[in-house]
Amino acid sequence: MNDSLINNAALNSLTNHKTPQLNININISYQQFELSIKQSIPLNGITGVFGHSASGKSTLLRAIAGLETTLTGEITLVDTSLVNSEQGIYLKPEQRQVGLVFQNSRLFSHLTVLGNLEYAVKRCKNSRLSLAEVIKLTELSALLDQEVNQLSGGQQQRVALARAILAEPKLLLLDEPLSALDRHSKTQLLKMILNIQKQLSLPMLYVSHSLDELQQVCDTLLVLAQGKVVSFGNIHHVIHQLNNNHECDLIQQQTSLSLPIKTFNNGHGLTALALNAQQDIFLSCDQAFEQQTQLRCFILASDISITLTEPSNSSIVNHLLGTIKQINAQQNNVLLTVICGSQDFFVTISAFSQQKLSLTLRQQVYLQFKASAVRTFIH
Amino acid sequence: MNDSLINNAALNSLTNHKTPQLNININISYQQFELSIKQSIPLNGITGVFGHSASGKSTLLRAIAGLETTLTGEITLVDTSLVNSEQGIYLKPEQRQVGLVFQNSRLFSHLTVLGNLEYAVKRCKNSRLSLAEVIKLTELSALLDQEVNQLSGGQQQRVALARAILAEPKLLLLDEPLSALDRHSKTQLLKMILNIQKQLSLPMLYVSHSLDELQQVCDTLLVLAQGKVVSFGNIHHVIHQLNNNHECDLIQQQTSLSLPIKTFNNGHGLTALALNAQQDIFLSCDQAFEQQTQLRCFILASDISITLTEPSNSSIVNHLLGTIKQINAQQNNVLLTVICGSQDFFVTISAFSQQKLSLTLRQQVYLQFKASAVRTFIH
Amino acid sequence: MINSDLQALITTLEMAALTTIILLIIGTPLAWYLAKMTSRFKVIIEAVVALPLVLPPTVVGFYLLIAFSPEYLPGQMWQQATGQQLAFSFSAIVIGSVLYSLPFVVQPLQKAFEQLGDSLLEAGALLGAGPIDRFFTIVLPLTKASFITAASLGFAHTVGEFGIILMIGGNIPGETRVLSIALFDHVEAFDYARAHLLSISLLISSMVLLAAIYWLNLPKRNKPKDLTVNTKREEQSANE
Amino acid sequence: MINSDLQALITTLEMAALTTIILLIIGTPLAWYLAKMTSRFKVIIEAVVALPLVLPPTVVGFYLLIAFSPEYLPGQMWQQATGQQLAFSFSAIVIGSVLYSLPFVVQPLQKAFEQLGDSLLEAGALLGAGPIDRFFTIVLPLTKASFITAASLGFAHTVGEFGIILMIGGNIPGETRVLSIALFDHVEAFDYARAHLLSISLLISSMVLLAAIYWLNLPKRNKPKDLTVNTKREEQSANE
Amino acid sequence: SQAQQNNTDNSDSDDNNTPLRIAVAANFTPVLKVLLKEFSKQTGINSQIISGASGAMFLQIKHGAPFDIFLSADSRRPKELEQDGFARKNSRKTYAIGQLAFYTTTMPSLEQLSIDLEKNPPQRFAIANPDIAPYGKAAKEALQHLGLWSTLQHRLITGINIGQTFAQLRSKAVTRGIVANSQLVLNNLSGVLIPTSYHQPIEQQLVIIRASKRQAAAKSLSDFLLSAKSQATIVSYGYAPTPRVKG
Ligand SMILES: Nc1ncnc2c1ncn2[C@@H]1O[C@H](COP(=O)(O)OP(=O)(O)OP(=O)(O)O)[C@@H](O)[C@H]1O
Ligand SMILES: Nc1ncnc2c1ncn2[C@@H]1O[C@H](COP(=O)(O)OP(=O)(O)OP(=O)(O)O)[C@@H](O)[C@H]1O
Ligand SMILES: [Mg+2]
Ligand SMILES: [Mg+2]
Repeated sequence: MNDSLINNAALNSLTNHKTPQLNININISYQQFELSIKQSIPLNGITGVFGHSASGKSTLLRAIAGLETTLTGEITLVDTSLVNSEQGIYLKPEQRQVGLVFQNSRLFSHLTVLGNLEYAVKRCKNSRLSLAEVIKLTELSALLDQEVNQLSGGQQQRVALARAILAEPKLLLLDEPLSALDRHSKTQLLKMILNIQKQLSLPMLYVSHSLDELQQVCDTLLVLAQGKVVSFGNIHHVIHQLNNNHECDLIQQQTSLSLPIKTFNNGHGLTALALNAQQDIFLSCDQAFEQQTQLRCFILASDISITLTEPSNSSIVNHLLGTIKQINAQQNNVLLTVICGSQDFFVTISAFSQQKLSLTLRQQVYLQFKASAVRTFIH
Repeated sequence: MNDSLINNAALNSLTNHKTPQLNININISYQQFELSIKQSIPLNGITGVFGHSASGKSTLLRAIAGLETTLTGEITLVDTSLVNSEQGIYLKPEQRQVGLVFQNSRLFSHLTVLGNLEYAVKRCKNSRLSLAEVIKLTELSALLDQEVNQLSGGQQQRVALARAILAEPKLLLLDEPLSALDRHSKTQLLKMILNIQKQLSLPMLYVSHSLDELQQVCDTLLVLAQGKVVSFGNIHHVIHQLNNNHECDLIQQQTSLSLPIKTFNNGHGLTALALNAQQDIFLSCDQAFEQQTQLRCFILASDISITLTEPSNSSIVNHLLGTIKQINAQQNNVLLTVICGSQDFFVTISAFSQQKLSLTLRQQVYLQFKASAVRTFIH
Repeated sequence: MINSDLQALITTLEMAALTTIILLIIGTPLAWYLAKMTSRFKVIIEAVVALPLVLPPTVVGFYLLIAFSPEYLPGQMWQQATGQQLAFSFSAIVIGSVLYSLPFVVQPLQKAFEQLGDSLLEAGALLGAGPIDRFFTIVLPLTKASFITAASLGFAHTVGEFGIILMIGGNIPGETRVLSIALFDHVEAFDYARAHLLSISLLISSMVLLAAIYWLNLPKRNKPKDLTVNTKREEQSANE
Repeated sequence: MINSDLQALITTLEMAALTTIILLIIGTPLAWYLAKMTSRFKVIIEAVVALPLVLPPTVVGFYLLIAFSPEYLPGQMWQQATGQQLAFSFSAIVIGSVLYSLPFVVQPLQKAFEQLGDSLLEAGALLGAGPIDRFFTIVLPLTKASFITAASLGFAHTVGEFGIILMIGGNIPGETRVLSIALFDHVEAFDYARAHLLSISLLISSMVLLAAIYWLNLPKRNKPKDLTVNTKREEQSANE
Repeated sequence: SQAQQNNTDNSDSDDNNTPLRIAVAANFTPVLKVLLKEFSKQTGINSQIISGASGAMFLQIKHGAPFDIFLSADSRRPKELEQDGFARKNSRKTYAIGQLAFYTTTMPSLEQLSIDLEKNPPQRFAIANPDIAPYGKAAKEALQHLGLWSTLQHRLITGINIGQTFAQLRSKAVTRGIVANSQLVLNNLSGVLIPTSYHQPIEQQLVIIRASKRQAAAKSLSDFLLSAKSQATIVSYGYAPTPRVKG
């Protein structure tokens, strides 16, 4: 599923047949804004929701959770019809078993931190998670007795996240759950979210403005603009589509990959990922990789450079031979799409370099990037 | 002031004599947390406040604004004593002329967006800013009549920011004002904040978890950890210090620079920055640079590679000759400090490459990085 | 004599306590409904609830007495259902007090519910809490102060009520003779010494009671609790 | 005859309106103080404010009558200050009503202020708004509903009040004879036809009044406003 | 205490602009209204009725209420006012004597009624409060006289005054009781009279308030009420005839 080689169509046909799905076909009208979404989302991992501010991300999550009462259309979660305005079905939020971490944390101010967590635990039907474990993972042990309105912004987000997870819903909706956190906490909590997703096979929808975060945890990406779906599918494909979308200032152009780990540590502190039978990609080794067989990573288009001859005497460990598939002149830059094996790589070079090197379509070039240019958010 | 060549001591002596200052010497004790800060902050630009979640950033801002009533010590803004617990002085928040954009936006729910903005305008003594102008810059024109609790998270932040700016305080405190916004809006608003800072010579304290944001707008950086100041001074120096701080997982290692623009567009879509008399740094040209003479930029240590011979045939435009000043082995990486002219550059290479190239102290090497590796948040 | 005052005190407390409980039971859902209802019809209900305030108690009492008498429908129905006459019974003064004190309970609660907003209720629903659960675990603790206000206004007003109770209760010792009537009797009978004594003891005891209620309602500060993380749940998962 | 009822109505409206205004003026700062005060002393003040509720109105009236008579200090001081007797004057019934209705105004306001929280007030202060400014531009609009509740409870209770006013006012036509007393008189004088008529007209007019108040207080929805960005401020800056 | 000592007898300084303020017990108000028409025709004196509970008005007079004459429902309060110096000496007169009646629609005679009450006593029986209301006290005495007290004692509904007792009966919530005959007459209701000999007479007395500035007018009203013609009218409204008219 996570293999970037599977194309969009394949993904869709696969999900239609086997994976349980969240089917959305809804319409919500506000005075100045209309949300109109028709989309089936496979429920087998984390689906990212991405888009400009005010594109309707929170509204979509609220609709799924049952908090938007003015919607028309239908939402079906696996076999359960959550809403069907034609049949007059409208399942109450508390009956949907859908969790939501709000953009503002919405903690119960009359309870302590522990009280907030226990509120979820008491109403949870499965109890597959240990309260103590979640408290440890969210680093809340020292705060259990504190009043929630004395917490810092980031602490509040951690409590809200822990509380939502402890309810063990069938579907968890996360609305920018880590926006008030520092890099370190973000990394830790992303790991936790991933672990819990796997442990409970709990599908999630994850709203974030940070593509780095989404990149790291999502299998599928839904991109919204002005209340409409502009792109949906395998996260790598969607990102590569966005690379070529000039108007849309949403992302930094990049190559997004999920690759199998070939060697965890080659003895020189590098991890090798198998790009294809012949070619590997190297990146700095990290303890966190040890438990994984597959790795998500991305390489910013601006981090890759082009040489015409195989480089030597350089600290750069990655050089891949590829063929230029597309040349796309932008203002002062040129976006190249270079195909290595069957994987597209996106490279931006300066217009100046393009002039100097006068690259042409179907020309063979070496892609060159540092081990550290292969980024994972978790590290 | 913004010249990275000025060292910390020089900065301090400069600010002590001429620049108006915010003098803080306070102590706040909570059950589980103690904030204890003694620091003079020059009031001539934007000072960043950086640190882990719960390090006391919001508490510091609240203390300056007059919302922490339990503090002891003193705070002096230019010549005005805001608090002096020994002399029993405690200026009320409304008399301090200090603005604060809260981490949660705190809009007046009984007023529309316009009502919120006008609330500030009516109480503002100077009226040097145009309401219409600020509305345009924060892109709120379409939202003026909306109820504030119908706004999206990002829209709320924009209103809160606009409102605080319209009050035209003597000192503006910003607590993660852009955390709920997408890249595009962030960029726009950072530009606005910078413009307004200059236009009104309004000093600001800017709390953020994003070093990229701070890098772009701050002259000075204050780093907090567990309620104490761990680092303070010129932002480039502070970041370079943090590079070598291994325990602290706060930042990505990087070289942080402020350089004069030599050529805006060299005809090939590149802008040249003068690193020193002999050496230039090139980056992709952007319209926004045209109005500036000086540019803030940073180069991630992972984006720079080392070659022993001058590279050719490469799309990489920047190659600087430098001398290795320091070699710092980390887990699977090596952090090199390379001096070019008088500027330190930070480079991480894999332990593998270090083995291959066997670099030694005082060795001459070429630093190699792409034009696009020279990053500015505003682009 | 003192005995009769004691009996009046007991009747008063029984009546006021029962009335307050009924007021909370009726008033809470009514206030909730009024707070969350958006129809224009709400205005009418609000006005009807507030009406007993506007008429003098003796007049309200007169109309209630008519309604409670076995000649008219409500009184008849009561008599058929319970076999007893409604007018001049303890039940009658409780019902009268409930009607008369209803606005004092409904209005503070309604405003409290309105000010509460939806955000925490939404959060509760998404953690699986149904409406009743949400009411007791979110609404009630967050509006506790308003419940105490409502209950103490209702209780105090019932204790002090006089005109209605006198009219529909008929001053029957041990059944409907309450303290306010006893107090009035003492004044009318020129027994000022006893009236003063009774007033002062009523004042002091009410003051103590009210102070106790408000004291209970003071926000507690920094009350350390035991760490109770080691729940059954943890043991369960340890066994997995 | 009908004339005399009309006069009573006018006296009632004057008294209730004046009382409500005084109640708001006194009650608002008192409620604010109680809401923001943290000392244990607060409990006592809260209990004292609630006390008039506990005693039957006729008894409160009895004590007030004594206090207002020229023989005792408050009545004496009033007489020295104004040259007129306090008891049996319009001023007396207004003062009595204020004391008696105070808890209905203070308590809803106090709870509203408590529930309001500090965060918006802090935001206001940092935009340069002083305490009075904050009160009128933040507290008042956000607790408007509670002010309306407080005022309407106070007003209605004053209109319906009877025992105290009868005692300290003396039922003097054109001065202290209010509608509730007139109504009581009709019942007492077996003039049931007129009593019914007066009750019904009082009910209907109160209902209309209350409905109008509550209707004013309904949240407005989607009321489009003119864009008023083009303020003086903009012209100013255009000239710069 | 002689509270009003320095208030001299100011009968000569009548202020004709303010009406004569008559404080009257509520049960006598309807009759007074009828009589006042004749009074104002005779004397041209403009008057104002302030009707209420005798107890409340008594307290008010003691605390300076601006009344000129007080028509109480009993004799105890006027006596006390006279003793304490609030009423003009020798102005106390009995203007009416209350007549009790059983409120019943079915029973033709007192004997039958008494037997019936004895044999199957009603669940509730209404009288005015014997401790505070003169009609209540008289009702209690009458019941004792008839030997019904012990039967009815624990079935009593007591009203604050006779007016409330009548209201309670009119509401039909209680069907039997003792009221003032004048109430029955005024409302065209039938009842069974109770001989005045069964109880101490219910003397309704009046006094002229000493602080009044309308002494002369008050005196003429007092005289008017005690005139034979007025007394006849009063009796026609259901009061017992006064045995002798005190000068
Ligand atoms: N109740 C409402 N009434 C009117 N308009 C609304 C309402 N709720 C949301 N909107 C509008 O819908 C649009 C989408 O809002 P939404 O909160 O879904 O955005 P978002 O994608 O979550 O943005 P952000 O990233 O800034 O949080 C906004 O323009 C907002 O003003
Ligand atoms: N009123 C209070 N009572 C007790 N503890 C408090 C109070 N306010 C803040 N704290 C504690 O002080 C510490 C610092 O909080 P602060 O809000 O300043 O952090 P911060 O640096 O702004 O964090 P974040 O980035 O998460 O917003 C936290 O541990 C918090 O729990
Ligand atoms: Mg949102
Ligand atoms: Mg903070």
